Amino acid sequence: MTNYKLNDKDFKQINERSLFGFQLGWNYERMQASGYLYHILPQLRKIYGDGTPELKEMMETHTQFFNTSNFFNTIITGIDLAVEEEQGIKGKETVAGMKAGLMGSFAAIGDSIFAALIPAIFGAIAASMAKQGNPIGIFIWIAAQIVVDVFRWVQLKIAYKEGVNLVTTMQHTLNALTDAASLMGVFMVGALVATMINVKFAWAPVVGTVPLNIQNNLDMILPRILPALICGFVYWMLGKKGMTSTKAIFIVLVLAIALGALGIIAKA
Amino acid sequence: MTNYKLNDKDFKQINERSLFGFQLGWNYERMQASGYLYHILPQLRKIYGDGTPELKEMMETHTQFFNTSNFFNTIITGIDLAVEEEQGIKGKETVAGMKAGLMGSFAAIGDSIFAALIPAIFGAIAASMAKQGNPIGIFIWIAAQIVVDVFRWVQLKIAYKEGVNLVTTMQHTLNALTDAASLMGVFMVGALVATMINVKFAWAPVVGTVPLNIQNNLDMILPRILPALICGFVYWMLGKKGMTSTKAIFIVLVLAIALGALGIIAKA
Amino acid sequence: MTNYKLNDKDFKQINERSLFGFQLGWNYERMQASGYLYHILPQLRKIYGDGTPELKEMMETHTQFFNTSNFFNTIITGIDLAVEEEQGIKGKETVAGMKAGLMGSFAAIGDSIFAALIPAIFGAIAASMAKQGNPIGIFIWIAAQIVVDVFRWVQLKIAYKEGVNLVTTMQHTLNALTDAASLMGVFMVGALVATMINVKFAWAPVVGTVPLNIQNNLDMILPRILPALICGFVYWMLGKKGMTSTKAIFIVLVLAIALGALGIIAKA
Amino acid sequence: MIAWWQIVLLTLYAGYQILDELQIYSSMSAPVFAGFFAGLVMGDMKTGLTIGAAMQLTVLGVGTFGGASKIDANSGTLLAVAFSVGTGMDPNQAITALGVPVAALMIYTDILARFSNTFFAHRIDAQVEKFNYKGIERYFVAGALPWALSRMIPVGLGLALGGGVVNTIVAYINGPLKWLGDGLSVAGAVLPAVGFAILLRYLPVRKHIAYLLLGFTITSLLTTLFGSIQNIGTALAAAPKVAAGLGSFNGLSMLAIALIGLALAIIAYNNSTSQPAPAAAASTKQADSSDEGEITDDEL
Amino acid sequence: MIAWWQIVLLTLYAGYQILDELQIYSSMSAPVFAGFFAGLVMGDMKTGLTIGAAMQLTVLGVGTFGGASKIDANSGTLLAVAFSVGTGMDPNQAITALGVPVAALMIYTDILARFSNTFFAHRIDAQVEKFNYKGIERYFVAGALPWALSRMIPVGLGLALGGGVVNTIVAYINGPLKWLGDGLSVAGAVLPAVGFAILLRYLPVRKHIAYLLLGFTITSLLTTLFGSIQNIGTALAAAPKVAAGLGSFNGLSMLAIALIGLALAIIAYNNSTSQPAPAAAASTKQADSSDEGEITDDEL
Amino acid sequence: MIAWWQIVLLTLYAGYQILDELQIYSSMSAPVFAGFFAGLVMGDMKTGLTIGAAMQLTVLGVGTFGGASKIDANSGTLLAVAFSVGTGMDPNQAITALGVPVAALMIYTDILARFSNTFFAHRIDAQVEKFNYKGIERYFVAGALPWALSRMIPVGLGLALGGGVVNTIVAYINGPLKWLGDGLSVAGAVLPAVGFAILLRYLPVRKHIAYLLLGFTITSLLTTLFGSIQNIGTALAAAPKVAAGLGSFNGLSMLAIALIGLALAIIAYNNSTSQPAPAAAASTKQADSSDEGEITDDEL
Ligand SMILES: OC[C@H]1O[C@H](O)[C@@H](O)[C@@H](O)[C@@H]1O
Ligand SMILES: OC[C@H]1O[C@H](O)[C@@H](O)[C@@H](O)[C@@H]1O
Ligand SMILES: OC[C@H]1O[C@H](O)[C@@H](O)[C@@H](O)[C@@H]1O
Repeated sequence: MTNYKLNDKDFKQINERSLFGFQLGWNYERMQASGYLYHILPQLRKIYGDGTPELKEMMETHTQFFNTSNFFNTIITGIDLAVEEEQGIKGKETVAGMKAGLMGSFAAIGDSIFAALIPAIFGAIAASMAKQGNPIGIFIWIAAQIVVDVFRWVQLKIAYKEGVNLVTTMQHTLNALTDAASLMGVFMVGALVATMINVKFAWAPVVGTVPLNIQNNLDMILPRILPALICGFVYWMLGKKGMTSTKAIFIVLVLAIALGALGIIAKA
Repeated sequence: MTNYKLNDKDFKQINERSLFGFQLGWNYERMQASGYLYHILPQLRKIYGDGTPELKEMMETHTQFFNTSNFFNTIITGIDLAVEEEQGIKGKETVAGMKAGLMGSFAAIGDSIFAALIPAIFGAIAASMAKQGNPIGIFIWIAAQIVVDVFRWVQLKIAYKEGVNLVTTMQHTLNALTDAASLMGVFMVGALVATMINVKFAWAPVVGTVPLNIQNNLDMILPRILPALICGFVYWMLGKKGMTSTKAIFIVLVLAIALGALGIIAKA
Repeated sequence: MTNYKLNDKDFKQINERSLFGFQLGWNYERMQASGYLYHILPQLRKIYGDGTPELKEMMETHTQFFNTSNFFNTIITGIDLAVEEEQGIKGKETVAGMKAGLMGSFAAIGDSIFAALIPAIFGAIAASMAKQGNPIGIFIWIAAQIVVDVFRWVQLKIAYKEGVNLVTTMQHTLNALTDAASLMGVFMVGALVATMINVKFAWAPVVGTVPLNIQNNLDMILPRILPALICGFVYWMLGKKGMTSTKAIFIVLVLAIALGALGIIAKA
Repeated sequence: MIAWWQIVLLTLYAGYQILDELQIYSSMSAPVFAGFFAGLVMGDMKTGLTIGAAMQLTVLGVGTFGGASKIDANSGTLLAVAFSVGTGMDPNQAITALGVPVAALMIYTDILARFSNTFFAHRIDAQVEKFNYKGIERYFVAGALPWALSRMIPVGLGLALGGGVVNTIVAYINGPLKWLGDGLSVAGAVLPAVGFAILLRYLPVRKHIAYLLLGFTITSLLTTLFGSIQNIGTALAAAPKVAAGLGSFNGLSMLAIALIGLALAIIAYNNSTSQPAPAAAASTKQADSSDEGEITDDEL
Repeated sequence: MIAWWQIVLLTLYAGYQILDELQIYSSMSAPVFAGFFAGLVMGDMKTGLTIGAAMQLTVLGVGTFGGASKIDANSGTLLAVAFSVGTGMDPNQAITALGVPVAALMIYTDILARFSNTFFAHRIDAQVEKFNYKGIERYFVAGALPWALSRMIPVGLGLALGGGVVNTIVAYINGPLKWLGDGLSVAGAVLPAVGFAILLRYLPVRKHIAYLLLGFTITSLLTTLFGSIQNIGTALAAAPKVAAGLGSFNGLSMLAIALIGLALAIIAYNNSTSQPAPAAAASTKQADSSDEGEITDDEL
Repeated sequence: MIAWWQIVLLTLYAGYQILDELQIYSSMSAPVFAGFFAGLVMGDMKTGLTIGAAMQLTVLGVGTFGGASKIDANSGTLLAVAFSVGTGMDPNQAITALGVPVAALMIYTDILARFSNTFFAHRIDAQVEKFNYKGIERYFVAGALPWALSRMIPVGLGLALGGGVVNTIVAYINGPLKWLGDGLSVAGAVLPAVGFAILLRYLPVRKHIAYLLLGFTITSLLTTLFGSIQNIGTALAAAPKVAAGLGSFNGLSMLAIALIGLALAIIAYNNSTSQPAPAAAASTKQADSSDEGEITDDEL
């Protein structure tokens, strides 16, 4: 048991450093390591005392490789500090193991919720409104991110109090949440395909004497079937080995320019 | 074992008295007590015999406080009579306990299904048709209540036969039913909010030289968003301490008159 | 253990005979019996040897009554041959029992999926497109049947490998599949009732001085309610004892001609 | 103005409806029916339905629980319809200027009725001692009187004597207080929001928030579509050559929407009954969540 | 009238289709395909599709179960299309006046085919005794003959000789019996109701009643909307200046509706496979409920 | 052309946005915001929103995972908006001719930034040894510099010097290479398909295929309906007498669609949390299936 007990001012400081400074030092060698040290440095100094060998040892520990989702990182921080406050330098191994053990799963789940799904859903709403000249959707997204940041803010203290148990109790809810969010993501992609890919068949081969309106025939079968087919094609292409999203963008660019220039497809 | 066995004519008589006379004597002191006595009086007389001390004792028992949903009351009656018929005066404690024990839960579940949900759903349909000058919805509701009354009619005999077991077996089905009905109720409220609150923003502040059509801008974001906001506001207000529905009606009345008179909102 | 081991050429031959020749010999006396013998005759000859008494005994066994869904028959075939190949003539009782035991359930499930549901769903789509003069739906159905035939093709070998276990493991999936398919079937019938029964009330009784537009009044309550009522009436009629679908068709024919001739209903 | 036989019929109905509501609950005791009935009696069904519908929506889902008195929208409807037709008052204004205030005032006569029946309860006790079965039954059935009178007296008096007051009100809101008249119309359109909100308070809205969203969104999209088409149809009437080819266009059918809601409810019901254990857990949860929605009721 | 080569082609197809249905089931044995094929042969695909579609809907979901004979809508379609195009008979009348009666009569030739094959079964028994493998196979494949002829003979004869009768019918329903002609058209529009109702009898409709409601309600709302817009579009064609700016409007896509149904089915499938135990219980229930839907079939 | 103060503002924002994205993630670092901001700065919000929206859709769901560099659509948007407004280039062409190529090129400066920060990491190690807390913090915060400069330098240079090149491009695609200009516009309309497809690759699309179908089908039907009505409304503007009676018609609200999606998600969430055991099973399945969707990312 060390002598220092974290208080609300500490949590505030850690959260501010996390929200505004966690990834400034990101680099290929140790990724978020220096950010991790930085955002708890004042607290480490209070726990171990300035200039002590324990402090140096722990500072060195926290400059080791670290990488997780920066939307979940303070959960790890909370658990870490609860241990260090309780056990001091004796908790070093525990802390190092816990950090390495948890960072992977939080990276995966955090990225899929906060770096893929939420930006996809709100980005889609914002973009579809922006397309009609309406900036409101942009502010809706900003509002949503404020909610997210509140969430990032509160988790530190919860994690500090609950300790490692939290991880197991959270698991099920998080899974259900991710699942529901991805369901909505998939639904929205379907909706976006139906509204945001505005191309049509311009090619009208003359059969007998009348031009065949291919687009209208497709519309009769299923409205917006062409966008669905295009998106399906790109999806299939992305599954090919060695394909990257940047490559895919350029392939589609070239194909679309060609088909557009030849008058086969046109803007709807 | 008493000498009398209830027959179908008895059930018919009890049901008639229940459907047409159960709450005539309702009063603050003992609520439905006299109704309870009244609706089984002929049967009590047959079971115990006219003028016997047992009859008087049971009549006195049944004038004690009683209150439950008048859509479920004969379930309690059925169980009661099965006991009295079997055990006679020896069943007095059982009967009194059972009545007191069950009346509360049947009040809660009966009120939520028959006094809130069903009137809400069918009232909504009837009102929305009536608004267009069409009385058909009123007859649909009457038809629905006939179905409900058939249900009230049959439950007596079932309860008499199944006895107390019924309560436990019914529990799960009733819960599921209440849940489904309230789901539909919630859905319908959503639908009604979208159609039945016909107000719009009339206020069009002049920005630069052109008046800003606020209503049309809201429509672009989400049609019928104003009714949703109004209803949300009243919902929130009803959550305030000390607020009653009557108070809420008058507050909304005054606010609407004011905003209407000022030309900020108008009938759509 | 017999000396012959089935190979891919055998499976191909059995499947071809099954797909193109299983029911040619169908008759009231033994139904698919001769088809069963025919489609495995070459393999029986290889397993038991031409002209042996074992071969004759098994040929006689396989001309006994047999009847199942011709979409699932080769599952039984696969299990049968696995047993015969392993045990030879000693497996005769097993094989006869297994055939009799499984043919009933596969008839039921196979008929409901492949003879009722799939034709209903794709037939409905094809017909509704054909009604607008568009033959595309017909080709969609043909494509779907090709998928079905692939399924019929592969099941033989799977059944041969898995043996009787297959039946139990398949059960749950098949049930879920049948259930989902019938859900879709029911949904589609609802949709078809709403679009494909194009009649309206032509009768407009004069009330006071103005003719009452009954059809428009019905439309206000619920669009397409007349088709729903007609279909409900036929459904109810089909539930009557002794009613067959052919009889029902003629009753509806006569009723519709009469009501049409009287000007009560008309084509929409 | 209102004829004597109209006053009689409406007063009789006012007595009938409270007994119906207490017992058989045929829904002929609902505001929308009251409006329908009063409209027929007054010779203007449409006005009756309009006012009845608005009053119904305003008290949607307000039941009488545990003997709590509630705002009596039925009686309010009767007076609003009678005077709206009788004096030519705008129906929307009649709702807010007459229907709602009357409905609120009648809470007091309801309390009176519930009170006076205590008297009969004690008479019954006495008859029990005497084994006087007929007496028990007579005193019980007599309870119908206070109930019926608690509605018939105020409604009858209101109809007979209220004309002058109402005429004055009408004169004012069509004259010097026109702004108030306009405001009252708007208020009539807003009032259903209260009924919906009250109802939501009684329903497990958190649990079923998804269905609130679905109901609202589906309906708002469809009603916009149906409305736009009606709008176009009406506008095209100005071009007779074109309009000739058009049928008539109806608004969104609320019955259709209710059927969708019913379908969703059935699906949820089947889901929950097909899984014994977890459903039980869910139902206790629901019981909790509906508690949370409770609101203090209207004993004033 | 109908040319000899058209008779030949249609008769050959009549033989082909029953073999297809018995074996590979390519759906080229379905009434809608029969209508398509006959339409092409007769040089009027549209009429073929119209009649084929109506006949398809009339027998929707009527399969052949346990060897029961069913109404032969394919052959009925062939004759209805041929004579409708050949004699200019109204397609809707051809469905009811020709298609359905022919289809019903053909039940008897189906029974004949199933009967005569008993003969070959006994020949096969004899060949088994002689180890005559070729013989077994020959007599088995010979079963194709009764099957094919059971359709080819009536269809061929009907096409070749029926012209006179059909002409008389057409003359009557366009002349003295015009009321019958009108009635036949209406009946053609009503008949699909039978197909749908039969199908519902085979489906677990009680279990899935929610989806029946959803399918009906969603479709009826959307088809009304799409129809109204088409209606307006058509009416506006009378105003060329306005119509210039309009695109073309299509009806509701049934494929879209089917996709919605498919999505709901997938969701239900996933739900039931993700909960092993209760799903098993549910499935037995379903088996029961589908029993209940059974109807006595068409052996006449 | 572009004024110096506009260059300054856009360059400052280019620096800000990468820091925002790395840290607070306010979504002011998203392409659609970049477009909005650049539009305001350039005095043409509409063009800004158009380009921002298209770029947003193109990279929908492309996050930075495990430090992988991604196409920098924000910077691409800034240049596309600036030059589109500055030189009058068609916005759709600006997206494909400027936005996308610039965005792709900036992957390299991102890599540079991530690389150069290694330097600071080593300085921090040294300060740790010396217990120099201020030093640690200084060197950490200094990491902001490479990050910001990695965007500011290319964007600033591009804005200042790119005018000539862009003018040449514009001249060509409006002149001799008009076919290319047309093609570029079409490409701009097709590009969002890539964003959607990428996103689907990251989502458990097989598991939720039913919702993909629902989202697509519901939206395609509704957007067709709303679009048709807008279409009719626009056409009727040519007939002033009729148009007078018309309100204005809006397109389909995407927020409404999102609310439907949200409702479905909530229902699924409630289902899965109400059944402890099977849900756990389902979630592991989902983990698997999302693996399957992984794609090799953009390190080029
Ligand atoms: O709450 C139970 C019961 O209480 C009172 O008796 C009345 O309000 C009834 O309408 C109600 O059903
Ligand atoms: O019912 C099983 C089976 O019976 C008969 O053989 C035929 O009707 C087949 O089409 C059917 O599949
Ligand atoms: O994958 C975890 C993590 O890796 C890197 O640190 C960055 O790409 C972050 O955005 C990401 O959250």
